[in-house]
Amino acid sequence: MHEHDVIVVGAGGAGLRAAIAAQEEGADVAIVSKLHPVRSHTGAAEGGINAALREGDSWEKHAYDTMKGSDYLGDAPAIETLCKDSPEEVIQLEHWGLAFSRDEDGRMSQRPFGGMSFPRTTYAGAETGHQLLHTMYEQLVKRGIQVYDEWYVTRLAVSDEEDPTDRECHGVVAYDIKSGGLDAFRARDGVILATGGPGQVFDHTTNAVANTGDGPAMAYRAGVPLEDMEFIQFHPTTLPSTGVLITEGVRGEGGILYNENGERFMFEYGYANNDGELASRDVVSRAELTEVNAGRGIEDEYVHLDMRHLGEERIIDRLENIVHLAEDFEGVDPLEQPMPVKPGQHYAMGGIETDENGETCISGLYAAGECACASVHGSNRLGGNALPELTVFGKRAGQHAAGGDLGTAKIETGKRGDWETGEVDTPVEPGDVSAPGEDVVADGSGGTTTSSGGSLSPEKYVQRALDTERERVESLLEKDEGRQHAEIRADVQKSMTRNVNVFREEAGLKQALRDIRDAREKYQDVYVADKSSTFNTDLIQTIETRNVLDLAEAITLGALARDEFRGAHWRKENQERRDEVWLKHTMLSWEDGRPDLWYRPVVLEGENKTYEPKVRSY
Amino acid sequence: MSTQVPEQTEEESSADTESQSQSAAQQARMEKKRDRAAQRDQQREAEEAEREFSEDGTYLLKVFRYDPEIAGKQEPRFDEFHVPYHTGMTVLDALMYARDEYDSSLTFRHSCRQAVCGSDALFVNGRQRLGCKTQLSDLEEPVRIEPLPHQEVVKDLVVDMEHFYDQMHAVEPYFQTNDLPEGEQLQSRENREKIKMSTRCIWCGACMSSCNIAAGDNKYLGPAAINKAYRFTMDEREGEDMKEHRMKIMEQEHGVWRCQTQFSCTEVCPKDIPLTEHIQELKREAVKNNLKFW
Amino acid sequence: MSQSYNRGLIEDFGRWKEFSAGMWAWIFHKFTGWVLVGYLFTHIAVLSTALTGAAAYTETIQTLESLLVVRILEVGLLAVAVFHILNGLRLLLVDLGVGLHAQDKSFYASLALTGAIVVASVPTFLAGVF
Amino acid sequence: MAEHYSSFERGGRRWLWQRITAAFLVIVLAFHFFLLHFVHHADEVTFAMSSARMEQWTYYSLMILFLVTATFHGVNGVFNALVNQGIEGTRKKAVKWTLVAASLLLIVQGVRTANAWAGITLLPF
Ligand SMILES: Cc1cc2nc3c(=O)[nH]c(=O)nc-3n(C[C@H](O)[C@H](O)[C@H](O)COP(=O)(O)OP(=O)(O)OC[C@H]3O[C@@H](n4cnc5c(N)ncnc54)[C@H](O)[C@@H]3O)c2cc1C
Ligand code: HEM
Ligand code: SF4
Ligand code: F3S
Ligand code: FES
Repeated sequence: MHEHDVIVVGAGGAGLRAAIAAQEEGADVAIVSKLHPVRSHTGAAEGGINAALREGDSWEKHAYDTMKGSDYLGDAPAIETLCKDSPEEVIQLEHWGLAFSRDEDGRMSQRPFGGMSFPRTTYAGAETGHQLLHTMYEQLVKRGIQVYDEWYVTRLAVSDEEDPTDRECHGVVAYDIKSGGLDAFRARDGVILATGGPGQVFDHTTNAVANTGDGPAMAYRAGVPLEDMEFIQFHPTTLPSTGVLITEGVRGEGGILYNENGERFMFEYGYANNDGELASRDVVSRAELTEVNAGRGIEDEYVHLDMRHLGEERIIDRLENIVHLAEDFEGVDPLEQPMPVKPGQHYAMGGIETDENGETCISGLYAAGECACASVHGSNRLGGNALPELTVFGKRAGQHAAGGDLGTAKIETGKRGDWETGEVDTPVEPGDVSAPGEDVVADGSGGTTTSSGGSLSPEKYVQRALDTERERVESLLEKDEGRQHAEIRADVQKSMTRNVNVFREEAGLKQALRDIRDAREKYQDVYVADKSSTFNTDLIQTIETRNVLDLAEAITLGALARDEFRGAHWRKENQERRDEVWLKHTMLSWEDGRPDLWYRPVVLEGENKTYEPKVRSY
Repeated sequence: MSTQVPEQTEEESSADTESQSQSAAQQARMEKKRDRAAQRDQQREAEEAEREFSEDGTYLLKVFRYDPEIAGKQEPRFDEFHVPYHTGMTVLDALMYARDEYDSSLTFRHSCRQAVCGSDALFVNGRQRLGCKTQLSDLEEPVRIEPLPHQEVVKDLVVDMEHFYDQMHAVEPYFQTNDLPEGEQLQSRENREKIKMSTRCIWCGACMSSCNIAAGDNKYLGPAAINKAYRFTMDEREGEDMKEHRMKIMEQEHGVWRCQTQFSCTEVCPKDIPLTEHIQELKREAVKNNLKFW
Repeated sequence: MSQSYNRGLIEDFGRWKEFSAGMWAWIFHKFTGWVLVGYLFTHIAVLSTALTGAAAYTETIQTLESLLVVRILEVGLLAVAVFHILNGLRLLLVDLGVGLHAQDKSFYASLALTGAIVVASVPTFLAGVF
Repeated sequence: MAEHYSSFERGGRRWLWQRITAAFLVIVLAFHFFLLHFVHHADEVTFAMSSARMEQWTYYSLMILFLVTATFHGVNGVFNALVNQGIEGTRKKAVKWTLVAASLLLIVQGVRTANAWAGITLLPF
């Protein structure tokens, strides 16, 4: 058993920042990550990181823009924390050497971004995330912080009091991918989850293969509520075969979208008569899909994004990397041919419920980054707001876990304070397929633990979690036949993309729930063909698939419950925002193997003012 | 049909009446247009034929297999997979297909699928490449896929990266300076431009694997680590004293002087970093530095 | 190469076919360099027959030069020297950071030029043996 | 980490001299080849002719310099190559001194030959 003060799970932007902060606070900290830190998906971020740094800009303006962008589903204390701390964090990154692009006068460059009233998106070329990830990893090396890389965290060691808000997290269990052993990590002061997005719930995503939402799934099953899971951002221009993102810059420079008949559909079919291709992400995504559904897509799958008319010179000057992306990942030369594009899953606004200090309702358990939901993005994230979230909340979580004093949080977590129960009509029973309490180890749903009422010592809890996990892994490896996870995962991903995509209607959402139920049943039968204990990716992916299933279900349940159109969430039955009923977060708790739906009101009271919901018109 | 004849007519007739010349010119234009249309049609047909062929077609992969524990895989071998092709398919796509459809024990590292995580540097048809950044259509069949040479194979296509990481860590790969201002630390555009390419490294290890010298000398820092050092040495924000310190690291026995300018590192780098150029610049910098003391 | 896992046949065979221009240049330069040092020592050894007297020297040289093998070896030496010089120039440019993008082309050019010079010199070198 | 570069040796000097001598050699070697194979054909070489050239002090000193640079360049090149191959410790030392001895021998022998041609008997051998 390894032992540290603070254990950080995940080594993307959020995890690295948390580890550095915890160490600066004096803690003995270690990172456990299934990928080597520099392989994390933060490296893919291109656009930039928002911070009010310049004269004429202020954190208040940034907060206002963010609240408006969230369609009034963000919590003011979290948003204000983000905007207040971000400038300091960006300067910190610069002091760590991050190679930001520079203005003539030598200061960091900033550019305008959608939904921002000031050009405050600080960037390093088209590779801000790469620079950020590597800069922070370098600081980790400098500080000699221990990294257990290629260790896959499979379970949290949490005490088992009846009420989740009484529970405590004592560590994690992880599988050493290279040599194949399970081991326990005891955390004396806290565990911080920073496992990134759940893009793999969908079959077409800009996210990495490793983004399977392990953190939210583990926290969910340990009793932490998931918040606002239905809000998924889809990016309208991704390459069909890989999901690689084609930046908005192409449309910004004048790129045109065509359907199969060569019609400029944004205008010709009236999706956005004013803005055309420049309409917001959700509008363009919906337009593209409408075209494809109406049979006007190319190969019934995608539309064309054409920039040839811009001329080679201009393209090479401003969009050179796009030429390479299209060639390398799609085999298309955009100087000669239009690029195929379609909407792809891009970002999850929801996640593990935390307060503005990064803490969840289980004490000693924290979350930061895309896997968390302190609720800064509400129902829709603005471009450039995820990277500051990583550093600001990563740092806070690290500090708090290491015992730093950040004051009492204003946001409440767990079923405390103001909340109401919810209900949703589902066609099949969601949650575990086996009856609650039944001994199902194979699917990781819990199993052998009988409640101790929270009376064990921390070491015992960690040991018990390790034992449970051993049993699970052994049973997965013991089976010699059954189904393979790849098939199950692919089915769910397909169903999610078909039914819980940009367009959501009741029938489709219900179909998705049926498909997920089906998948859960098949998963009872899952087996791992590869018996090797060396680098067994078959095993890892089989475990991941279980997490994908839980998250797919959470997303769909939220989407089914919320019958309004807010931010990224569009419902056919109710195509407008309904503030009277829906100014509240969708919460899902895992209770004895069943998702329990409830709601918590949005916090619109900021430090100095209360945000008034306004129409979001862009 | 040649377009030259009507063009000549045009020239001749321009001396004649207006109407005639116009019609001739018009004729010429129409002629050209028809030609172009015909050409386009032809091209499209050719493309379609190609696509049909390739869509039906499969690609043959020969993949290196090895597992120290599994009987039958302890002796390295090549497995063949026939993977159905679709346009835009990359080597990584093909591997994933083979794994998900045929053999779930086929093991390789991958994550981002967009050339930023550096996980899937492989030896494909005799050259270090990122699987995700290599179009199958650019390769000759059969596509031979092996783990990176000169590194210990853990299993199938997975190699041990520890040594590579050690070398990267050995060059003090982090920003350090003795004078930090309160607020922003300015940097000139030129200086940022100078280090830009060197900051692009994704730690894939392709360069190191391709370098004969690194293969022969384990202590050689290797192109990636030297490039990392370059990134900081040339960053004027660190200051002169740091630069001197960094040059000392670069000049160690197994540092820059080991490089024999073989250029293969530069050729395989998926991020197009001019590695040899950076190494050479450091050598010159070292000489300049030393001349001061000799 | 202690880090490399022994992939048996796979590792040993076929690798050389995959070498790039820069690697070949390196190998050839090494080889030619060693040949040249070797020759330098031989050369001085032969020349030092001059120490035993004028006649002995002239005698040795003329005997050697009348042998076809020696003449052919000389052509070989010329090839080796010319390549070493040309590629040496290429390396000097590389060291100065000039024309790095054309490094492979300049290697091929060195090869071609070496070939041309050697062929052109054959008559001169073989003159008088027959 | 630090042990990676604790025992360092500045290789830059040998590297630089290899380049400097190379640059010099390009010119002299070309001249040498040209003179002895193209201007005068190899089969015409006689003691007298060499002697005549060597009696000019310019040619004599150029040839001595040529000899010294070529020796240095060649031997240094060999040594660098071996170091790059990874010889270390005593083996490295042994090779180094063998090479130094060989070079000295070569230069002495070369100078003696040149002296014989030039008719110089200043040196005691
Ligand atoms: C293509 C693209 C472009 C983007 N552009 C921008 C932009 O311009 N601006 C912006 O603000 N945002 C952008 N975003 C969003 C932003 O990049 C992400 O939200 C953010 O990087 C997520 O960081 P993270 O630290 O939370 O997670 P990640 O960087 O994904 O890291 C997750 C870490 O968790 C580890 N992990 C996961 N599961 C486990 C487990 N079970 N056990 C152990 N370790 C585990 C992984 O190894 C990894 O180290 C973009 C996103 C994408 C995909
Ligand atoms: C005439 C012009 C010459 C030029 C321009 C030249 C150039 C060079 C250069 C640049 C190198 C260094 C290669 C490297 O370190 O990467 C080198 C190496 C070498 N040179 Fe020369 N050289 C010349 C003549 C000679 C002569 C006359 C000899 C023989 C005495 C010679 C023997 C060597 C040897 C042995 C090496 C080392 C090869 C190795 O790396 O193994 N060179 N030469
Ligand atoms: S320098 Fe290039 S090849 Fe080498 S590790 Fe970095 S990205 Fe890969
Ligand atoms: S391949 Fe090796 S020899 Fe130098 S130029 Fe690159 S490091
Ligand atoms: S999968 Fe990330 S670099 Fe290829």
